[in-house]
Amino acid sequence: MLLIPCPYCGNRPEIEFSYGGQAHIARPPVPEELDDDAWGAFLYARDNVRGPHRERWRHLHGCARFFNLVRDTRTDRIIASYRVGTPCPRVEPL
Amino acid sequence: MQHFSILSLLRHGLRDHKGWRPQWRAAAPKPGYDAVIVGGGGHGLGAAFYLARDYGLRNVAVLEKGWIGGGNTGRNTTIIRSNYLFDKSSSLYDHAVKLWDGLSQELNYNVMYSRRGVLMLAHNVHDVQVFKRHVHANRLNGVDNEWLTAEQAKAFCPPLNISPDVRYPILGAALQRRGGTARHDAVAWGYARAADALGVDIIENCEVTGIDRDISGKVTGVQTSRGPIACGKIGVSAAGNSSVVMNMAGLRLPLESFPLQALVSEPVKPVVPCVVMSNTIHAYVSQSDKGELVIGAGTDIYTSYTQRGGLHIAQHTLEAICEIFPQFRRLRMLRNWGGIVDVTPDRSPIIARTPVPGLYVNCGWGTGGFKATPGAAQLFAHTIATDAPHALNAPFTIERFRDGYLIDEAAAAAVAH
Amino acid sequence: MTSGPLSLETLQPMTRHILRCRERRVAEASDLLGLDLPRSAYGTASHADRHALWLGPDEWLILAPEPFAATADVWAAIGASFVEVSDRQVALQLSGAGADTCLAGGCPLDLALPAFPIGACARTVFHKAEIIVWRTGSSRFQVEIGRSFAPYVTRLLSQQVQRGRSLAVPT
Amino acid sequence: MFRLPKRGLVDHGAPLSFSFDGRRLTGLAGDTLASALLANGVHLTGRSFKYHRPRGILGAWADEPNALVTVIRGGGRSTPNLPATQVELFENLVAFSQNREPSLERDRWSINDRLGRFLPAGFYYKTFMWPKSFWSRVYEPRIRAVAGLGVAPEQADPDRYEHRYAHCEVLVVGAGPAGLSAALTAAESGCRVVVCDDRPLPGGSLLSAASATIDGLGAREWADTAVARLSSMTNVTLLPRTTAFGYYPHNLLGLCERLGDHLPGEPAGPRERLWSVRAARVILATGALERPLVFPDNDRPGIMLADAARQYLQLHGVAVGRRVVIVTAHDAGYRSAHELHAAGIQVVLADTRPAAIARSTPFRVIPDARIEGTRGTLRVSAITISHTGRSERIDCDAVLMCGGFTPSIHLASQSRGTMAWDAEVQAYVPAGSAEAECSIGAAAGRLELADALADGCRAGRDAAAAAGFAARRIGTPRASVDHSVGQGGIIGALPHGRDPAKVKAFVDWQNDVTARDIMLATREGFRSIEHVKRYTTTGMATDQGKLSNLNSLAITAAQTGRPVEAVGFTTFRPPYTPVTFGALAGAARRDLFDPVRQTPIHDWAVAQGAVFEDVGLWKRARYFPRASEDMQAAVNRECLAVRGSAGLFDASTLGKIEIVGADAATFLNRLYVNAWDRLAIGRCRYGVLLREDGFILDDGVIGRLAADRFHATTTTGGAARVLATMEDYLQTEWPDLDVWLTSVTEQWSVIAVQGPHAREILTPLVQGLDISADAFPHMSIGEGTICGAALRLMRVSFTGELGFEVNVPSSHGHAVWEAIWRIGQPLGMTAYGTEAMHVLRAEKGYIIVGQETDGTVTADDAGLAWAIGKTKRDFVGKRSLARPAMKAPDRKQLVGLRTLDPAKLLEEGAQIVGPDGGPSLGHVTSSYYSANLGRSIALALVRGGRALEGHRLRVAMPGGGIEVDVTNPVLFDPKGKRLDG
Ligand SMILES: Cc1cc2nc3c(=O)[nH]c(=O)nc-3n(C[C@H](O)[C@H](O)[C@H](O)COP(=O)(O)OP(=O)(O)OC[C@H]3O[C@@H](n4cnc5c(N)ncnc54)[C@H](O)[C@@H]3O)c2cc1C
Ligand SMILES: NC(=O)c1ccc[n+]([C@@H]2O[C@H](COP(=O)([O-])OP(=O)(O)OC[C@H]3O[C@@H](n4cnc5c(N)ncnc54)[C@H](O)[C@@H]3O)[C@@H](O)[C@H]2O)c1
Ligand SMILES: Cc1cc2nc3c(=O)[nH]c(=O)nc-3n(C[C@H](O)[C@H](O)[C@H](O)COP(=O)(O)O)c2cc1C
Ligand SMILES: [Zn+2]
Repeated sequence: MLLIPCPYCGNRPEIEFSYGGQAHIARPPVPEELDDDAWGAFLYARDNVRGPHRERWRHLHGCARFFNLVRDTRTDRIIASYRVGTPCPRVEPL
Repeated sequence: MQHFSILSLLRHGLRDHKGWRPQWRAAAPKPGYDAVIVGGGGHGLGAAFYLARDYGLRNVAVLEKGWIGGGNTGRNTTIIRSNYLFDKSSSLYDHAVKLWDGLSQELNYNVMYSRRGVLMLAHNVHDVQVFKRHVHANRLNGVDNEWLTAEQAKAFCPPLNISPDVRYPILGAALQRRGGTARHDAVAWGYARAADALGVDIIENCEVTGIDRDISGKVTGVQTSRGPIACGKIGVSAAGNSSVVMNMAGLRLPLESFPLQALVSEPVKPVVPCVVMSNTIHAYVSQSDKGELVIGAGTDIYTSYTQRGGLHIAQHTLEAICEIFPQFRRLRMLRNWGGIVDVTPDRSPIIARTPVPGLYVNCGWGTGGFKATPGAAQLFAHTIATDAPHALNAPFTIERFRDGYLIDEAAAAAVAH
Repeated sequence: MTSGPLSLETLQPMTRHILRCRERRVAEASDLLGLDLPRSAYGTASHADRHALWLGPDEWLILAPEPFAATADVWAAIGASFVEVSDRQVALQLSGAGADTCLAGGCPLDLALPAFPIGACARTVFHKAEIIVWRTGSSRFQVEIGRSFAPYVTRLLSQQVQRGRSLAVPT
Repeated sequence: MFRLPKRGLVDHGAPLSFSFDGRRLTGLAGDTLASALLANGVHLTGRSFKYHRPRGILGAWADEPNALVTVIRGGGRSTPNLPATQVELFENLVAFSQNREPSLERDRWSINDRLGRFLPAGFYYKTFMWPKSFWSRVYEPRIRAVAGLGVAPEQADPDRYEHRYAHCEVLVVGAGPAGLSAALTAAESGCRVVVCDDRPLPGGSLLSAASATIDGLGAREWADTAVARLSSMTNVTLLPRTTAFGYYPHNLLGLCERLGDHLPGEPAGPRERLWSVRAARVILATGALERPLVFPDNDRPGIMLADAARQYLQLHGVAVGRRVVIVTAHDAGYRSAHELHAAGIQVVLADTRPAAIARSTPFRVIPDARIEGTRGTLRVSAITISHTGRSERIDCDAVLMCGGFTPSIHLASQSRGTMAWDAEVQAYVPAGSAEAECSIGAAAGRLELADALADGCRAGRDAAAAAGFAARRIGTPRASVDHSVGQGGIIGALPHGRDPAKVKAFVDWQNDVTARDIMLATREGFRSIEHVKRYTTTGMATDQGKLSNLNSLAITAAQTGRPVEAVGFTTFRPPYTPVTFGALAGAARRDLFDPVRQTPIHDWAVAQGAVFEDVGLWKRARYFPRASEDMQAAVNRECLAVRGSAGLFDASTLGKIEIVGADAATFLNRLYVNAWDRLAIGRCRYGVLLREDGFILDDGVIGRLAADRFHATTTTGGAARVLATMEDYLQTEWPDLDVWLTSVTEQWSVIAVQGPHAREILTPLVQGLDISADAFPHMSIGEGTICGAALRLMRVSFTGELGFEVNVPSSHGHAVWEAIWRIGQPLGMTAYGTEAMHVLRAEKGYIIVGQETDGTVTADDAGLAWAIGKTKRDFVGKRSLARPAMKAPDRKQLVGLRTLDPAKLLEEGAQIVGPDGGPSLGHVTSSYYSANLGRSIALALVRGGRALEGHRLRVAMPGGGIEVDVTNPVLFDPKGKRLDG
């Protein structure tokens, strides 16, 4: 059970959270302008990186806020935690 | 290839087994191959075997970053069944089940395919509806699957607790009698040995780190931890690591890799005669031929490549096991491990050509690809060799995610309203 | 400070509202409520019998013995949402020596006094139910539970309480 | 017999009676089952897994591979596979040996031992393939029949288990000298310390350190003082009998505390407690395990670890034999020899090292000794040792072995710390940390007592400091020992003069893996240690290779011509020692397995004899049988009553969300397929919500209470999902919108009053709201009061009848229900359950999300295209509807099915095919007998179904097909006239 630093609440146990997949995949403002390839990629294609992964979490059973983490998927070490709408902190290549 | 049989075992026994030779050569990479398979799991080794045996492609190497069978092939709960809902899926999986049936003889390696039956428990009215839908759909396709009442389920699997006095009583079950288990390691080793005998190089400790392409975009080779290897075709069967490998060719796939855990109990005398699955409360159990209860847990909620997961996942799993089998509460967990499963949005696999010429992928098997091993391997070999899918894997493309032709087995088991 | 024997009781019904509004409206909302809304995690504020529990940066649980006068329009005027949830949840009070240990049977938070002082509150989980814990004394907690989850939480907690009582060494 | 007076930590004045395999024996308080058996001269305690060879007690604690027993306490309390070395003795303990038939002494499966040469590692991969059909009919059943060790209990376990979360600054695992000094030092700083040790008493190796002193105190005394000090500190939690079994990410450790098993009788409290401890820092002081030696016939009962024998002596006052031969490759063997000798046991020490260090010993030392074999069937009786060119047989009743010590790096490795090969210790030791942890003392390869104490003080101080607590300086305790642990050690198989292919020199005792099995594996090309493990099963037994792993590693290395450190080691996984399922499952059983959610009207339904169904976590009344009615009869009656008079239905489980804010309508517009701007205040609309991929996620009625306030309902199962989806879009996609969501599912109890008399029944009760047909038409929402409670009334119908949904605060739900019931009764109103609800809505062709839809169904497929706001440029899921698959002409569409035989009921899930068969065209989603229509009805999803209306198809069934006509899904009152009563 990971210990997740919520930007609002501080460190809290994973079971209070839900996971939201890769971060920074914004919904296209005008979806109809996208062709099927681009729309399909928006819906389904994911980086699924082995390494620092920028991802969405929600502190579901806590402050209920969505926020982002950078977590190294090779170790599960959490590198950064930041609020929705703020830019991803620079992550040094590991 | 040294032939395996009771006689050879006795003969070698009399010579203190000094005469056995390696089951496969510890091959070193050659400068080039006609085709290279990335990933020495059951799917990759099997694909190499079928390429060599059925498609005459013998200048083939399987590149494995660690030891063969060390991926999900070596860490899964080995449940085999084909009673999937959609025609496309059930025919794909049933193709594999048919191949399982003769696999030991085909490979001359006992993979211990055990047709002990897979019992899937229904705990609420919605489950009953969904399972009956499966039973009807399967029957129409000639795939065996039958509906059992709770009492019939208990007769088939006596330790089941069918008392109504539990949180989620068992209302009935779907049974696939041809379903069962197989010995996971033997599958990898059996394919390796048979492929090796046909000339395939099985190269362990060889991690693919890059994919080389010419200006037209076509693949020309791979970079590996043991140097570059030229090849005309690359088949990627890297399971949890598929995204990582495909990224090397600039492809982003509809995949996410999650930790999936399993555990075994200490060995006990035979007590669970078949495979028991409960999707509703997340419990999967069978008993190995050695006596441990082999128990599948759920995935962790986040993606990870660590091959482990949280304690609470194992706890939830054992809650469910003890609910169905309250008499197992005093048994003890012996070992708990994790694997990385590559999950597609529709929980169905991809066995297909890719937009990169010469690059083929077999991935997205998620939590359920062991059962498909022989079938997937054979269809993948077909796709690589002929540069075109077989009818059975034709629907399992990458493009279905663009066009919307999903084969949504997960949704098919939709949660109750 | 002495703490009495472990006990678990259901609290009387009370008026509950969920207040949601943006950061910049907190001052106005505080005025309307007559208390200073807490602005950070674990925060609570009380004035007389009225309490505000921080649930999130834009969400508070407001507790009071009586219904409120302010109408929906008043809240709308400051761009806030004020929704009555009096019956959505019920409250238990867990008190006595070892109350924190009882909660630790299913609540993953660090409930030691330095980490979770008197007055602290948090939405969290207890076994498989969501709860809000609010420390109202060094060994007294108010636990807010979704109505239909209350029997579940109550049973688990009372098991702990019974066991805690049987362990209590007479002093 | 073998008990030495006045020795050990046992209470010589407190005899305990116990039985083993039916034999009554006596032990002492403080014994383990193993020490008590040894005290009675019993070594033979088990049979091995594969060859069924007689086996004795090998170790003294968690490393025991042989002496597994089943302890039976009655009443479902039967526990297989417990190492006798870890079973604490209590009065009337009943234990049985395992894996033997009929008895330990005479086991008919010992035939396997004689066939052993034909059953090498992995033999089953090579055979049992012919004839093919024999595998499932003959071979596998027989293999399975002999599998396993103990027998699983047959009755449900009556014991309780519980769980606890804990937090601390410092968690110390292991309470030996290293752990105790670490805990003391850390605790003095005031930080929270948890110390656990898996043994009954804290103290670790100190408990058996007879001759060591610390700060002038005897080692045990020092340990007692340390424990007393720790116990007195409120910031310390000291947990004996508690195994740290798993090291999980972010410094979460799983601990299992055993509370009941050492006590006689039924446990008063829980049997075990599972701790999830989150620690700022972890100190691993888990000690080291003695390594056995791999020599021919090293598995006879009476052959055991030297330090285990020493512990039996010092902890339990038990002599494991009278004439023992100690085979050692490490100086520590001398310590054991000295202590045993001093206790009056006859000792010969065989040192396998070439030039045994000249020592003046009071016992005989054979240097440069090679072990050629042992004798004895049920107990070792002699050992053959060759040295200085001659072979000597020494009669003995026990053989003790010491190959050195293996640091217990299990947890450190589980934490993903790195390990380095330590040539001196001949083992892997922790080298780098992945978590905030460190290993100290013997666990770090520092085997001397003084080092352990020094490590502990330093680690305790550092850990406290890292957690922000200034440690008070405590001087490092000074240790003195008679015999230092010393040096030496060997891994791998010992050399001997026999044909290695012929001898049985065991590496993994329990799984019967011999050195030659490992050689065979490497010969067959299994070079990776992971392959060797899996091919031979070495290290896979219940002790998980605690004794065997390093030896198998060394043999593999030697066979493949690599240095040991190039071979690596197999992955350490939880648990360190096996953990009870029950402890992991905790309190979750029966109605505590998952919360049981009940509505405010539940008790009323129970009183009426309702039959319930599970929907998610909810219990919903399915039907209300009267007298001897079966479900069909009850449902028929309920359905007829609703359409004939009125019905009362508990819809409280529906999800409800209050959506408030200036942008609420905009938000709904973006989310739902429908158009919401023009929904007037006081009106409701049926909304459909898609996933971004275009498939139906949920549906529900949404009413507008004010310009900026909506009351949205969701399906029962979809409530949490819909709220989460809404929050997701609000917080991450459209944070600019001024909208707030509040879940009010449980705030409002919902009572559906449906049927021609609905208005008549409600009118007398409702106040402050005109519910006449004109003032309150279909799809209205309004507020008022009812029975003194706040009322949110919706005029909606899921039955096709005139209908209302009465929302009242949950605390009033029951009372309002009763009030409506009282008024409705004389009018023939009946309560109906979910089953009748399903029938009634199916008669109307209304879908149920999750039944007509399954995540592959679009709004158009379900016949809901009319709901889509035609002029909307976008809503969630819209773009996906333009993909090729969504426009395919053969999509499955919702239709009605009419069986030719009106009495014939289709089966839900049944497949639909063409009139002449062929592939599946779709399936029956809902099927019921409709009492109102006097016939069966069904809904189905059929390929291109809408165009097939009027056509005949077949429903494929085992006994042949059932002919059906495709119809419009609306089967009852197609014009909707009844909505107005
Ligand atoms: C705990 C668990 C339980 C499961 N239970 C079941 C079940 O009961 N039934 C079922 O049908 N399925 C089950 N599965 C799924 C099943 O195990 C997999 O779908 C299947 O084994 C995949 O086989 P594979 O050969 O494709 O992959 P793998 O066996 O994972 O092989 C892929 C190989 O690729 C190698 N590789 C990766 N990257 C590289 C690279 N860059 N270079 C070289 N090599 C590389 C890996 O090391 C690995 O050996 C389970 C999975 C897990 C983890
Ligand atoms: N086998 C031996 O007896 C042996 C070997 C080498 C050194 N020594 C001596 O041991 C001392 C070293 O002290 P130390 O403190 O490092 O070790 P220790 O052996 O004294 O203490 C370790 C303690 O940790 C417990 N333990 C191990 N794993 C555990 C787990 N996962 N959960 C809970 N408890 C666990 C053990 O049962 C033991 O009680 C020195 O005095 C040295 O001379 C003893
Ligand atoms: C079907 C199956 C049965 C297993 N049985 C055992 C067993 O009896 N004993 C054991 O120690 N491990 C057993 N394992 C687990 C392996 O030891 C190992 O944990 C697993 O293959 C994952 O590899 P890893 O832990 O080395 O990463 C089994 C694994 C599988 C897939
Ligand atoms: Zn938070």
